[in-house]
Amino acid sequence: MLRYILKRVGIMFLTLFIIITMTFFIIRAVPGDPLSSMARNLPEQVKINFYAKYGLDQPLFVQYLKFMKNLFMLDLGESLVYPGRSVAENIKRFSPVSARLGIQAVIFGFTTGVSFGILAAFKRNKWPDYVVMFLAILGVSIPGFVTASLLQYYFTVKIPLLPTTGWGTTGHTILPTIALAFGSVAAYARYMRANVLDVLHQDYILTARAKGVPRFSLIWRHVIRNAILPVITILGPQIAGIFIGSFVIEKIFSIPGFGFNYVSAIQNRDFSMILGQTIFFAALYITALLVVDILYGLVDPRIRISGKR
Amino acid sequence: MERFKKLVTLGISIAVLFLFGACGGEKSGVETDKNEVNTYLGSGIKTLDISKATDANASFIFTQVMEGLTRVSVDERGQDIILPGLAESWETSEDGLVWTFYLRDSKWWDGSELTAEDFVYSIKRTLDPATASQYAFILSPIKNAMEYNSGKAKADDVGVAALDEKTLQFTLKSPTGYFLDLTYYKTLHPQRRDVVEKYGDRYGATMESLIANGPFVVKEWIPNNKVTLVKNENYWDKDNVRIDQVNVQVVQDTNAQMNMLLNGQLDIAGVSKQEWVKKFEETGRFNVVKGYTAGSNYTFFNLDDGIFKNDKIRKAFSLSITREDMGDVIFKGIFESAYGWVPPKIQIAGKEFRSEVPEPLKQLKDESPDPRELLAEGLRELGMDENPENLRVSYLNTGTNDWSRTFFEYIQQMWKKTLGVEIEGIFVEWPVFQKMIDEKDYQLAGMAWIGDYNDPSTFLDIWKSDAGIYNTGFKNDRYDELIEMAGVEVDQEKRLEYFREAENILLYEESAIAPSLYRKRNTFISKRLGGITIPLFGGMDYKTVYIVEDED
Amino acid sequence: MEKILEVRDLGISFHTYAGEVEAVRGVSFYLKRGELLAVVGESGCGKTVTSKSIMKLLPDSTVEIKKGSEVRFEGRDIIKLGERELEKVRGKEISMIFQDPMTSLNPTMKIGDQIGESLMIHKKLSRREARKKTLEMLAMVNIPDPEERIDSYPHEFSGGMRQRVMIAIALSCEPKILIADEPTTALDVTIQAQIMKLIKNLQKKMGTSVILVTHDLGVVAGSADRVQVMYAGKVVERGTTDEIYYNPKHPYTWALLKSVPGAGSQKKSELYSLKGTPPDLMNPPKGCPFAARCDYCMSVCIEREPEETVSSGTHGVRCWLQHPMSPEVKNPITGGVR
Amino acid sequence: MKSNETDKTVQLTPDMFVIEGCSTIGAEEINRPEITYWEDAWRRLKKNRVAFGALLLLIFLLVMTATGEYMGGYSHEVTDSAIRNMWPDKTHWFGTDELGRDLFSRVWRGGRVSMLMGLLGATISTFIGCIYGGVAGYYGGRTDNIMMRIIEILTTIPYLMVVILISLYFGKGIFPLILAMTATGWCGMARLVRGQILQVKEQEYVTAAIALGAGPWRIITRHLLTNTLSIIIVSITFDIPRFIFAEAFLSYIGLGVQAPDTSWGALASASQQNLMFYPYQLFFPALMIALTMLSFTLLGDGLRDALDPKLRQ
Repeated sequence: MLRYILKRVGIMFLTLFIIITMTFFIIRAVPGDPLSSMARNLPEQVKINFYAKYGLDQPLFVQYLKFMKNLFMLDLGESLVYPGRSVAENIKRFSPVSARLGIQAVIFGFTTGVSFGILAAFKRNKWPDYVVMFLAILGVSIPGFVTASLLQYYFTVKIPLLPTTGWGTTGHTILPTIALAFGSVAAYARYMRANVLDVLHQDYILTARAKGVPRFSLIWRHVIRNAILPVITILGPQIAGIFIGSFVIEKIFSIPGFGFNYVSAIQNRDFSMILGQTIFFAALYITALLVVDILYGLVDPRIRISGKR
Repeated sequence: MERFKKLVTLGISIAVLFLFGACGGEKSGVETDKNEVNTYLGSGIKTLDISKATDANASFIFTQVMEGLTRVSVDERGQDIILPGLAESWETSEDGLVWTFYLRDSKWWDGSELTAEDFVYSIKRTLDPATASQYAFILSPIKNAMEYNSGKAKADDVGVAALDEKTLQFTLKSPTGYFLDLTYYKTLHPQRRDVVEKYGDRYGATMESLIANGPFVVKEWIPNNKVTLVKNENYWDKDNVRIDQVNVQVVQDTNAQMNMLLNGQLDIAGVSKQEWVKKFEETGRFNVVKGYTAGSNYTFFNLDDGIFKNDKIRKAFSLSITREDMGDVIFKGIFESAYGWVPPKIQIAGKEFRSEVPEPLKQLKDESPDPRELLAEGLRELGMDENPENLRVSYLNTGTNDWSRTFFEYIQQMWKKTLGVEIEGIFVEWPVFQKMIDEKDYQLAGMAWIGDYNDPSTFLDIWKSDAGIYNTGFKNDRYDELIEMAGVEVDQEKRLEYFREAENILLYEESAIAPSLYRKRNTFISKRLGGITIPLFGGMDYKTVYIVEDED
Repeated sequence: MEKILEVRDLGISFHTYAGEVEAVRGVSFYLKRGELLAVVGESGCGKTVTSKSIMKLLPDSTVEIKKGSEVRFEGRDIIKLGERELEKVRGKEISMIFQDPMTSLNPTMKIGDQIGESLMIHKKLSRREARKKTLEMLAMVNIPDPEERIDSYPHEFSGGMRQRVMIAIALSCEPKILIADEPTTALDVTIQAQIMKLIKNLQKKMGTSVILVTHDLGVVAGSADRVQVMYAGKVVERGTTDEIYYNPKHPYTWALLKSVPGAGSQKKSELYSLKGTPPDLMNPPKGCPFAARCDYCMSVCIEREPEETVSSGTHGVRCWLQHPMSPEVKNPITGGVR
Repeated sequence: MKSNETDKTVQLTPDMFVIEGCSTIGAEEINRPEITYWEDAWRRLKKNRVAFGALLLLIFLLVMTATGEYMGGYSHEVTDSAIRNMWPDKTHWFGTDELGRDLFSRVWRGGRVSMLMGLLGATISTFIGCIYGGVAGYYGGRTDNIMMRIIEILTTIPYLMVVILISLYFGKGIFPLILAMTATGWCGMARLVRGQILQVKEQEYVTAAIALGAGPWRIITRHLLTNTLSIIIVSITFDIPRFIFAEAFLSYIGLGVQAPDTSWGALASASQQNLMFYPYQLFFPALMIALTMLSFTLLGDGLRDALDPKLRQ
């Protein structure tokens, strides 16, 4: 197990290296540079001074080596669009915001989604099943911005319970959390329902019933544990996605999070910021997937994790 | 099953409690009794380093926390006027090249004395190539400014000097008609050498590194979230500052801004949608201030294109823009039809340019009432098929939102109806747009231009053939000559004449660009606020704002 | 011996997209305390459905238990019990072993927990007590190194071992009845014998009544007290093991016996193979369900269903050949007549 | 019981007791006709009223996207400033948009691209995802490791940048659009399938199939994928609206539908700023997306039931 994890961590760094290299060259292959964010063309001299200051006038490969060298010393550099702000500082500032929102949304979405899914499966083709399906379809066919806008209007204007936008108190997180989780509740519920139905047809459920396992324990120990695996598969990337945040939700609720920052870095061609955030996100994502793989092994002992495989 | 049902119910109720229960006791910021103003920015501030700041959000903050030599305000007629700021008075030499400003006694926020040297340092820092300021070009009227910025001259050669602690002198490259309009601009604000050097590259990026000399100081700055400004007790004119605090929230989404104006979390907001306007008017809680924003929307042609090299075709396209309808449909009746390039309220020689100079396209329209005929003529001249239905041209759009798509779909139908021409839309991201314009890989493209300072040159200079701003292929010797002459002329009346002729060439003779609308704004202000001024340049100034006492 | 279980007129139908399948049609039988009853028949004859219905394990959504069906266990009708009451019967009073040991164990639970689960539920044992008892059970079903294997997962076991675990689960609470649904079918021959021996031994030791469901009369021979043969959802012949083996009366029983090596047919080289397939129970024939495949079919067989003819106290047959009007037929097994 | 028996015996005649041997009514004939897997599935699908209704709904939607545009008598592209933002009425059944275009014809017109993209995107990503995830899960070990790392790389590289590159190198049109949509769209499905395969491949029938000499392709497609079907079907139903919205996003960078053509995703997102005042502008496109997803969900559930060997009776 330990060997397996060590090996995976090793591969993780290799993967990260490839991601960084590819991202570096892809963002340079795309038209535009940090000065594009100015929304106007600047005099030539301004551009020259700017490129010189940030070393953008050097050959691309030299820039790449310099970046990798700094990265090796754990220096992600400075933002090219937000002068004076280091990339690391930005990540440190914005990711906890997205993380808090994301964790709340995943917990909320996962628990309600999985409960709904189980409910729907056991009440298959009865009204709870239809209600869950209706919500699932609603959750996916209605774009996130609509849910968010409606929640905002009804709970901050019609019934002024909560702050409309911003960040700082628990109250600020409530509406975005619901809006963020809305779509995923549907996904969790549907996947869980399908899995539970699958598991219910398995022989070992019959064995458990023949043992006289009470309904509750049957669902909890025998059904859920076996049905939850594929849901964990979708949970993994979601957990990583937590930190990258949601552009739309963060915009509507004006949340100073990672998602909005990431998209604007890309639009502004803030090279160092894009790279830094991509590295951060990739590292988290890969780690989350590793955790999921390990979780897999814990939930399903048939999938053994060993260094050999 | 019973137990299971209970568990599910319990789970859901815990989740709901977790979400709703936690918010007890927190206030949503609707406080009307305090001596505070709640306002917003549409996006986060990039930096508060005076030399490096480029965005309107930073400008807004600087307006409140900084003061330059002058301050801009609005007179009774709604025209911008320049009031003395840190400079009590100033004088100009005969040839208009030397400007001397006499500073009043004033202090920085931390109590230290503000001197002329702070201005000199600020300007030289902005021009220093190592600073890589993106707005250095604003200082180009100052002698040797651009030379220093490009490394061809030394810092000492730059035409700015502190004659003594309280006397600041500028030497200009050429007489610049609008120089006084730069003196309130953020790039000409003073900077403190000790603070800048203490924080180095991080100056302006963090709250601690900020230093103010204006009506307010920054009390709290949470990037991308909010800025809290409080009254500066060391401001020389603090007795005229009547509010204690300005709460600035970052609110990105327009609908959210509207919601907040409606529920009282904001005191002021720009409203650009008729439906919202109606809604706010119904509440009776707001005053409306309408005004221009010193900008024009326009379409420009690639003059090297096989079709648009013909001026008649350009004129046909320009004249067939249904400006009134467009302003109504796309810009919700707020923007105004533009038959000229320089928008209203831009001043020269103490007069409004637009009221002195009739709009050139109106004349063109009177002379050629049928744009279809012009198009046919143009096509004939080019030896092409005269039937407009066989003409297909492309329109380059930027913007990655729904609005740009709606806008394009409007003009596509518009030209189909008015000229019978098929327009194909190309949508690209802004940096790609810039690249395609630079490479002249377009036929028609749409843009807006917002002026930097209160002089027609901020609109007309950019079409000089060597300006290098937009690559349209427009080159007219007389135009270039006029712009150059206006740049060195001291006599404002003469400059007005030069600009009149230049605009006439640009629109009437050549139709190199096709302006469509003058940009305007519709600001809704809570009736509890008084003393609001929204100048054309420089943004809203809270120095003069006060809370109206309950009169009813 | 008293009857511990009595099934009366059991009728079960499946409702499928295609229509109603009458899987079990009026089955009645009983089980005495301590005896081993073998239910024999081809796949699809309703024997598994019957055995599952004893514990009411059939899915509610598609299965209909016909009115008038009764499964009396110690006087109570199981059919009428609610889920809560059933939970107290299942595993504690009646337990069951299934055909496929590979899929019948929960893959994500340690086998020790799977055995201990019933102990904790029914015997209200603490975790530690349950573990102790589980170790005993593992030893009892002859699993080597119980201490070690108790924390293994099912996939770490071979088929035979898993079936031993299943038996341990089933017997852990010392149930009064054990239903073994084809417990050896999925196993290889040597293991089969071991498992059967184990079941038999444990039955003796614990005094459990066993219903052994199988398609293989060979398995039955050495272990069962009584046998009942099922065909197309009906019991066609029942009797003591000796009666079925040495004096079978139904042509279907003959066919089954002839197809078992070493039993019935003397010459091993001539293993009998029954032609055709059982009737479609979506549309059951009105006569004897076996008629279509019966070498001795008469026109009455097609027209009318035979009633049970009880020859001794224990031996009953549903066949027109038992009718006084039928011709005399030579019994291919015993060589006797009628 | 006794009397009943006597009653019957009365009618019995000796001629009924003549041994005729195996019945004239052949045993085989009584049996249901042999049905293939697919015939059976189709038969059961038809029997499933809900699923069949969903199929009809889907056909209705498809027919409407093809013809609905012409039914209201208004063009999908002609603007009319006089009738902007009109609520649904007798002439404009779905109302008009902010440029005064008839939404009824726009919604159906938009359905073409959305249906096509939703189906095509889901199909392609399901296809690639299943094969990729199947291969990775089946082979496991180093193959799996490398294949999963490739997915990680693909999903973490800034998508917008990749899309811009695609639009620069391939221009616009259906191919670059599909390429941009599916470039990373299949990764989720691949991960899902892989997870499932890991779970089922340990089962004995797989070992049996390998022992019988079945090739990897056959094992993956016949044994492993069919046993993960229910998850795949759920995933497809979620993919369809996902791709419908993805198309709308891509049209901002010039890849999606070309103006004045439209799509449900574009219509829905264009309605955002009008949501408070003209909710019907969102309602109709969202309704169509929901109906599409509903029909696929129900059809998927029906298909799952029909195809699932475990439920086959």
